[in-house]
Amino acid sequence: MTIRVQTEDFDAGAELAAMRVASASIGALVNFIGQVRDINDGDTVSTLTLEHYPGMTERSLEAIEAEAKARWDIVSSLIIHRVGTLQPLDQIVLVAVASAHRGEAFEACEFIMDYLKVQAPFWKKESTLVGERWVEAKTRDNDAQVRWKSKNN
Amino acid sequence: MTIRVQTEDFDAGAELAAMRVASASIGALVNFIGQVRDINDGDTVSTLTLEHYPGMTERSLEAIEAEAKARWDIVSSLIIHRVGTLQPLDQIVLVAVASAHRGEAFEACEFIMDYLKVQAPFWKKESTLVGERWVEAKTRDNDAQVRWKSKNN
Amino acid sequence: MNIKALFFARIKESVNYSTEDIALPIGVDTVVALKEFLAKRGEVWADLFSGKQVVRVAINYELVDDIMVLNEGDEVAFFPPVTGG
Amino acid sequence: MNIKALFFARIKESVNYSTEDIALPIGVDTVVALKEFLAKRGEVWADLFSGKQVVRVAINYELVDDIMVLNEGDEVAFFPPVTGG
Repeated sequence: MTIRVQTEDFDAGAELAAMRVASASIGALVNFIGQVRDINDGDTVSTLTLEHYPGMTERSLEAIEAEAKARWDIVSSLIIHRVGTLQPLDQIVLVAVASAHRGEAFEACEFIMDYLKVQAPFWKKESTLVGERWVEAKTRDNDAQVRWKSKNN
Repeated sequence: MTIRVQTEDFDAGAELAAMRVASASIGALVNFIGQVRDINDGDTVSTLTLEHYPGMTERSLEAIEAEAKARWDIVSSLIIHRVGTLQPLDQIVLVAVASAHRGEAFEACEFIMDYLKVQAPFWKKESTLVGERWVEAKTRDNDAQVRWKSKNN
Repeated sequence: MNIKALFFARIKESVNYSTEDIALPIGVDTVVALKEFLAKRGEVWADLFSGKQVVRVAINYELVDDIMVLNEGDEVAFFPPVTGG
Repeated sequence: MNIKALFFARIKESVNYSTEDIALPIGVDTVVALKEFLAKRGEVWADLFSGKQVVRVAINYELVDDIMVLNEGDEVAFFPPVTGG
């Protein structure tokens, strides 16, 4: 259960390899890599700046990981989230879950992403040709989180 | 839409990086990495040998990828599956799906894995301390595939 | 009661600072009462805190509802819906 | 009718070879009839093809049901449930 909030880029391949070979009880490693897109809501994005709430961010991510570990039989998990100013094609986030079988890893990884999206205190501001603007929260992200409340495992 | 069936290992990090930076319309890259476990059904596994049906394997994987592309709005997908004799901690399979948003990538990646598990002509034989044995198909893999038939997207 | 207020993202830009120590009058002892108190500071504050916008609140790093009770020394953060990931 | 039969995994080991060109008698023109035909070859074949075991069939690389009709020159593969991934 590892959490890192950092301005530097990360080597997804190295992170995943280290996580995978840490235990031969791992049969499945599911992960999500998020990157900055060049167009959002129809406008060309030149930079994306991520602000966060130091202190709360880490606690929030730890709570989400702990909940995933309580719900599913997983071997390990990793969350790396970048802050600061990024450009299109830059990596934003890596969420990875390792487990014996794939079902648990898929569910836990998507669960962590869905909760991260609506609970972890990050805010995105994008710079476009029409100026700077804060990215609006999406209704679909709330919907994605809410569906876990009715799921039994 | 890329498919490779090979005896050689693969560099998951390099594959994922190439897929991700191929387009700044990609916001989400979800992938599954499978590896050989050291214990299966209670016995220590020394080697795992994968046999397949050349000719049908590629067609089967292509059909699964095509179905995923028809069901979800995805930018690209990749399936690499190894055959031959492997050892614990060796990578077996990489399935990766890139899309603008994470929901599609998660669903399509899990869909491909679930169908691969029950439709692609691979067979595993493991060598354990109690001898060689063919790995039995799991009921839960059939269940995992069947649930997609009732899902609407 | 004294609290430390923090403001983030769009809200930080609107009020034009990120941190403020506030001495609350007697009776302002819940999140909803604190929002009402802040809404009286002027137009910018009224826009933010009178209910027209969604303002999330965390007390001591935990997301809370508006009925949450405040305690001496609390760190109270105000921010718009989060957009990470 | 002539077909090419292929056997994989556990089934290949049981019958002890992987490929066989078979000239089918008249009337053996579906997968289910072919399985019955093979089951008469002896004990090993009866064990495999008389319904006690799950044997999947692909014709020309496509998974098919037992009612599928055979055609001249078909490549017919027999294998146990797959276990890749």
